[in-house]
Amino acid sequence: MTLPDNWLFLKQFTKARIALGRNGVSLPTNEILNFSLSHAQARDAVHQPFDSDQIQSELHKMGLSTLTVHSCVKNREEYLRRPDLGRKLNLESIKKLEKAYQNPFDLIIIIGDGLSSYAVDRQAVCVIRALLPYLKKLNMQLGPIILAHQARVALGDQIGSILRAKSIAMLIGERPGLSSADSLGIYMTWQPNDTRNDADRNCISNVRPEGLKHDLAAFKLAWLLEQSFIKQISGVRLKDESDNAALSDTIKPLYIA
Amino acid sequence: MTLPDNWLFLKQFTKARIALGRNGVSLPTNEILNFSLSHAQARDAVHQPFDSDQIQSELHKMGLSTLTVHSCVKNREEYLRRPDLGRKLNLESIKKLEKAYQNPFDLIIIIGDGLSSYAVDRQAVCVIRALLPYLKKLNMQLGPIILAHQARVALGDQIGSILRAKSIAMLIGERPGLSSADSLGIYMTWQPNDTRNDADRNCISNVRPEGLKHDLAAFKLAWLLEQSFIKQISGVRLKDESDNAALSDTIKPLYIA
Amino acid sequence: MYKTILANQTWVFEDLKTVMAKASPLRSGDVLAGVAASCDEERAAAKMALADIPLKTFLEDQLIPYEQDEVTRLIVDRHDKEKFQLISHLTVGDFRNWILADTTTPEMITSASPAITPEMAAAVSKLMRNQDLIIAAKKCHVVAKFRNTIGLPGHLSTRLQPNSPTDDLQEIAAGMLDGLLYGSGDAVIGINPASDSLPILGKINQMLDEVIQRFEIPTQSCVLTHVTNTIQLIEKNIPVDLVFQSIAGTEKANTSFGINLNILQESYEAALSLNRGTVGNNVMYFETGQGSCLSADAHHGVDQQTCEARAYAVARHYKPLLVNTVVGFIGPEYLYDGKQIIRAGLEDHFCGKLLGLPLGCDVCYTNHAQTDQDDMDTLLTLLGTAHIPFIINVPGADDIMLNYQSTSFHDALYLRRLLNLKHAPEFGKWLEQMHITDQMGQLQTANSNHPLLASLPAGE
Amino acid sequence: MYKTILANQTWVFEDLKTVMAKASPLRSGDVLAGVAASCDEERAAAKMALADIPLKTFLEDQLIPYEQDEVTRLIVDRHDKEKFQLISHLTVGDFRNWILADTTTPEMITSASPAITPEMAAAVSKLMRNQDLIIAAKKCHVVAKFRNTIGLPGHLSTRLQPNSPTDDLQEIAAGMLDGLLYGSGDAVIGINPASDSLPILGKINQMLDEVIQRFEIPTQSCVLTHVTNTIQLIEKNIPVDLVFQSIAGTEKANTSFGINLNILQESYEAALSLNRGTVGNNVMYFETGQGSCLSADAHHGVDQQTCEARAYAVARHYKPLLVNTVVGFIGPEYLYDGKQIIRAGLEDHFCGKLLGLPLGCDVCYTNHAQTDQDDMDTLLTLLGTAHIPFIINVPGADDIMLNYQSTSFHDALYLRRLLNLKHAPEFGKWLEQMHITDQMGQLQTANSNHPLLASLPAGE
Ligand code: B12
Ligand code: B12
Repeated sequence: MTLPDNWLFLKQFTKARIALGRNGVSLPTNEILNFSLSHAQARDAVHQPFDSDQIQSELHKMGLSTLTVHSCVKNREEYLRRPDLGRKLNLESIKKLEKAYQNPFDLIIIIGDGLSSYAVDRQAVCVIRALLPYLKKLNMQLGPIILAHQARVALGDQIGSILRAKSIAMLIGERPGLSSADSLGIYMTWQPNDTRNDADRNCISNVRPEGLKHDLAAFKLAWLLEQSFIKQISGVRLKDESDNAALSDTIKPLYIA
Repeated sequence: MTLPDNWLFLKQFTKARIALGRNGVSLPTNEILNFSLSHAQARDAVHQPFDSDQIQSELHKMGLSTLTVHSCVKNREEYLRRPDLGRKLNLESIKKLEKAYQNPFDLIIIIGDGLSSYAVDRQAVCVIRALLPYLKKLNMQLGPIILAHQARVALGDQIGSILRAKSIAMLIGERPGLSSADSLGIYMTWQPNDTRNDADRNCISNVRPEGLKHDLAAFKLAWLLEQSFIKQISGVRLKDESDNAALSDTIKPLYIA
Repeated sequence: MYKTILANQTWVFEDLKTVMAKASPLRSGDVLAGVAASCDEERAAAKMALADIPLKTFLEDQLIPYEQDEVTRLIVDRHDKEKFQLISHLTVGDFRNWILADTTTPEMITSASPAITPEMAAAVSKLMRNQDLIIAAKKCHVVAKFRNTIGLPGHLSTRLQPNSPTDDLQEIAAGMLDGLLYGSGDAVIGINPASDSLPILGKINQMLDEVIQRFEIPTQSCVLTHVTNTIQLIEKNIPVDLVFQSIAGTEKANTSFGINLNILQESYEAALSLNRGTVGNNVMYFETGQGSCLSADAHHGVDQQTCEARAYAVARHYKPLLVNTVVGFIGPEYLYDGKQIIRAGLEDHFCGKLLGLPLGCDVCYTNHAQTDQDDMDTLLTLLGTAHIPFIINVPGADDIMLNYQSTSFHDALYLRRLLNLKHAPEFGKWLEQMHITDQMGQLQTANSNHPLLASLPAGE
Repeated sequence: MYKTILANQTWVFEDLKTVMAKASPLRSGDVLAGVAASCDEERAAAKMALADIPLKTFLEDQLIPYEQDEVTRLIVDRHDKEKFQLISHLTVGDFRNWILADTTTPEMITSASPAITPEMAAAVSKLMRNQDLIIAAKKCHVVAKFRNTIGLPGHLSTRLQPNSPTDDLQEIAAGMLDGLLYGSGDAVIGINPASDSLPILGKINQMLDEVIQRFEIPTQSCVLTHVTNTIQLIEKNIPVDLVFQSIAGTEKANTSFGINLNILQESYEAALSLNRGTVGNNVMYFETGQGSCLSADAHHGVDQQTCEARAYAVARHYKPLLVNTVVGFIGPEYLYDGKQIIRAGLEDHFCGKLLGLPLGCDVCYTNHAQTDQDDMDTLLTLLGTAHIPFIINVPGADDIMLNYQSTSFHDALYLRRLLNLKHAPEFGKWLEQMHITDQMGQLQTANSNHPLLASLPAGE
């Protein structure tokens, strides 16, 4: 009974749900069922706890120091309802960072669970590994990696400002989708402080093997960092021309678009 | 702009929301607002706690003894979700009743909060007061009045069977409506036990000053009790002909229909 | 035993009724009964298992044993094996596709209907999204007749329900006139009596009949008391148009309602014998609602929506004029909030229509449920697009006797306006003759000297 | 100070914005902001107080001071005092009655529209039930044009949104072809780029333009990047049809979006100068959504729905072709569950239309919200009956880049079938010419040698 679509070959070009066929005006039963299952699984992903110890030990192996902090959010249900609390460190974490502060770094990288701990589990360390050579090239001082639980993007501003970082990169779990539950977002902010807003950040999105690959993401972040340090800005006024070789400095595109 | 309805005079005959007028096909704003307010208040009524002490002292003044019991329901939220628990006494209450049992009574009256404690607050004592003369006439032995918290109708079966009552009358708060939050229902069951179901009960509904008045409700209950004791049944097979003088025994209609 | 094997987990379901229950959208009643899925993934897995089950299985594997339950016996004994050829090769998943396919016409669905058991209907509905329930229900055409024609495409009828807490005839009449002047009442003028007393029931019946006769209203009346009362009223020559009864989907639940199939049959025959219909002889009016079996501890571990669909098998045996689910009426222990009520309303409507019933809805809620008028507007509108045959109307949506909220006369006007829906044709003509509507079917505002307004019965 | 005196209690509200906030239906965002009513009775009392407030008050008493906020200045400075005569005598409660009255024609509403401030629209919507929002929105006719005509009664357009997580041109094209062959794309073919990189943005833009030109599709394309990027693209002679931007209802929130009215004006003029429209010159595309002001700590204690309506005042200044609320997209901290999303969707649609905008909706949800496809079916159907100009379409409803669920091409087919809705006329004609639909406008199944299918751009 299902009317198939005659362009199944297009499926090779995309992971999107295309050429599904139809029954009358409706999706075929199997598509409805697949969709339900994906939805159930995506919903679960939101609630997957952030295992920062695992990431910590991987980073330690790479010779990086880490600090683990928590926002003011107590649990996942509260995380969903209280973004304001997800943007503030709890008292203990503030003290911990204050105590840890010694000298200002060029860059503080924060790994925040955000809406998907799968994302940081799977992408964050790989991105950092790919970034390190660029940082060396740029001669940028990287501070300890901050592992932040129940984090929102803007939590980075407070972390960065306590640690007096020149810039921060927040690696955070994007909302899980039906087709990928582990997509990472990177938000870079020049001179983080409590007056910063989203217009002051640059965003690199969809970081994962099936999206923007780790090395490309690291390249983009490095490109933005270099430009940010040169122009002393970030955000809307800092345009991403990383795919245009003519407009680069030290950090060059890996591929010519 | 509101098109009024030309039959406002009909309002004298009913408390229903009639002749409201309209704007196009819609209710006028003031009616929408009144409705919202009534809804808010009716919802609150559901959660009004049952002050059985107050009723107890009134009953004591009338020379009636009382016993207070609780169903297995812990709080109002649970009451709404767990009718099964509202039909079972908690352990303490079972023990209390077992201890109190001395000899079987003809009738046990239970006052249960049900969905509106306002209803039992305002109607239960008045109905009992009006019933007492009839019971005397019928020469029926009334046991202690049971005050039951978080009760469903069928809780009476368990109470009646522990007390080995020949019959029970559950006076229970009906669901609060927009126009009346204090309507009482009376459910009479002959020989209560745990095999009884709703088909075995007779119901007298809408007991309140603006509905079935206390004395009429008491009369109806007495009429049903007499017939029930004569025929040794209750429920669907016991038909209410109380408004037909020709079909009565001791208990006669107060008005001729 | 049924299984769904997923990448990381295999879900096992003991038997057919477990698959059915776990495939149901979340609702408080199934949680209360302990039959609901434990999480969304289990629910999705159960749907997948259900989709693969052949329709035939429902004929072989009865959720409630044949020996134990007269409703099961009715379902099995009345199953139309010949018409089942049309769909006997399908799984539940295919059945959904079949219903929705453009190659399946409304006539084909009507023709398959006697071969569809309530369990099949319930099963397929569990695989359907709200939009499927809507568009599929719209495709099922069911028409019933007594003094007018209910259920024609593009039409909407309403039950006029002006109840009184004291069964006061003037109060009832006042509400009824308000309703008629708003164009309500073509499904039935139906009163829920507060009282169970036969003399009072008789008087209400007579009053309604008088008004209908006097103004020659092409509609029917009903007093919604217990069927055994109505049988007695018929015996007493009270003018009964329709016999009403609440019904449920299992024998035991019906027992707790004080009824069984024999009693219904007896009442059906009694009503038929009166021969009071003019354009048709559908004489029964049933109400149903998810949760009643569970409430009576009579659900046999079957989910509440399947129990509900079984009630439709009871109903269709008596060729009713009207059947409606009371959806939000029974309470939050079975349908907790607006979302659950909306979903159940759509399921009930679809399953009823698929089984061949003129299934209407009391779009309603109680004040102990987590819902409000907005949710009712939503359900009402959805059911309108799904082509529901009738809804319940109460003055100002506030039933002052049953203490719950249904839809108002205005709500029906709204739905007619929004979706361009007409009254039952005979009733529509009458409204025009009475100058209640204009030639375009739009409501007029009646004058204070409108003949209907002079018809108020005298007080006691 | 405002007061409502009830039998047992007097409710006092400090100021206008408090009345507005407390009169709003419950939603998580207002709770988060600490401005929601404390209980249902307070909410009902606030509605009563709000109903009595004259519309004039909203001109005198600005919720966000004129001096502090350029959006307020825009609202005040652009207010049409002459047209305000039509409604200047009304209270908010009367205003609801006026909108719904049969004596108020769609033309009268259109004419009053420039005199209606967003605060008035938000206020009146708070007194409305879902059904009022639906029937009133249906009464507001708004039409906009670029290469086709959007918003005609009885028509529904769709934005075709085939996003790619790698901005891969072949992936985008595959989704786009799937959509076109399902009849989607008459509102716009609009891509959210994963990247913020100008070279990549330019390439996507070019590819979309090529397809549109090659097949002479009477529709427009858009790459939904930041407006400052689009300005640069225009400067680089990239073929830009529509300028996109997310906007909010306060200056401070817009600042956090990296925009202000000047930047929007600049982009508007740049797009106008290209003169790429054929049947009209509405060149802007805006997205809005309840919660964005609060998220940016830029709500000034004003409830989120009023902030949203203020965004419409920003939008209407630039005569957009398309504006859509992203309703369920922003997250559960602002709209917690299906009920809140549905309500907000209806409010946004009504307010936008009342303010004169072609307001569409991304009927959508994220996986951290308490909702599902059933709720989307519900909202979609309701908006269809309310005559929404356009909705968003994503292959299989699953956006593989933005990671949320919107509506599918099938959903649009469903809505068209259910409510008999047509495509934008120019696009409808094209579909027929391309044999994608038949003469009745019903979808055909295209062959594998359909010309569109041969148009896939080459890989990198
Ligand atoms: C909810 C309800 C129902 C629901 C029951 C829901 C459930 N859980 O199963 C449904 C829709 C199934 C129903 C059915 C019927 N009901 Co009824 N119902 C009500 C209602 C609106 C509220 C009851 C309530 O709040 N009870 C209080 C709560 C706290 O206690 P509960 O333990 O949860 O409630 C139990 C009883 O109410 C019982 N019950 C419900 N209806 C009836 C009717 C009778 C006669 C009896 C004995 C018990 C009974 O069902 C509940 C579960 O056991 C009342 C009206 C009112 N304002 O009270 C009418 C009402 C009690 N029902 C009435 C009637 C007539 C019936 C029917 C007989 C109709 C019919 N012709 O079939 C049937 C069958 C009843 C039966 N024997 O089970 C009449 C009784 C009139 C009278 N004076 O006898 C009432 C007063 C409404 C009316 N005026 O029409 N009902
Ligand atoms: C939700 C969302 C929004 C919401 C924000 C909701 C809110 N709370 O205010 C709304 C609809 C308002 C929005 C607006 C915009 N967004 Co946005 N958004 C997203 C989305 C879907 C999810 C973000 C998320 O989950 N974050 C993680 C959670 C855990 O952290 P959070 O603290 O709650 O999230 C904050 C940030 O995400 C921030 N934010 C949202 N969008 C953007 C965009 C940029 C450039 C920045 C710096 C920050 C930012 O808003 C949140 C609150 O502060 C992402 C896509 C994705 N898959 O991630 C796109 C995404 C981040 N947004 C994007 C864009 C382009 C925009 C706009 C610039 C579009 C425009 N032309 O105006 C605007 C303006 C953004 C701004 N400066 O604030 C792009 C960024 C592309 C890029 N590589 O730079 C993304 C990747 C989507 C896309 N591909 O189109 N967005």
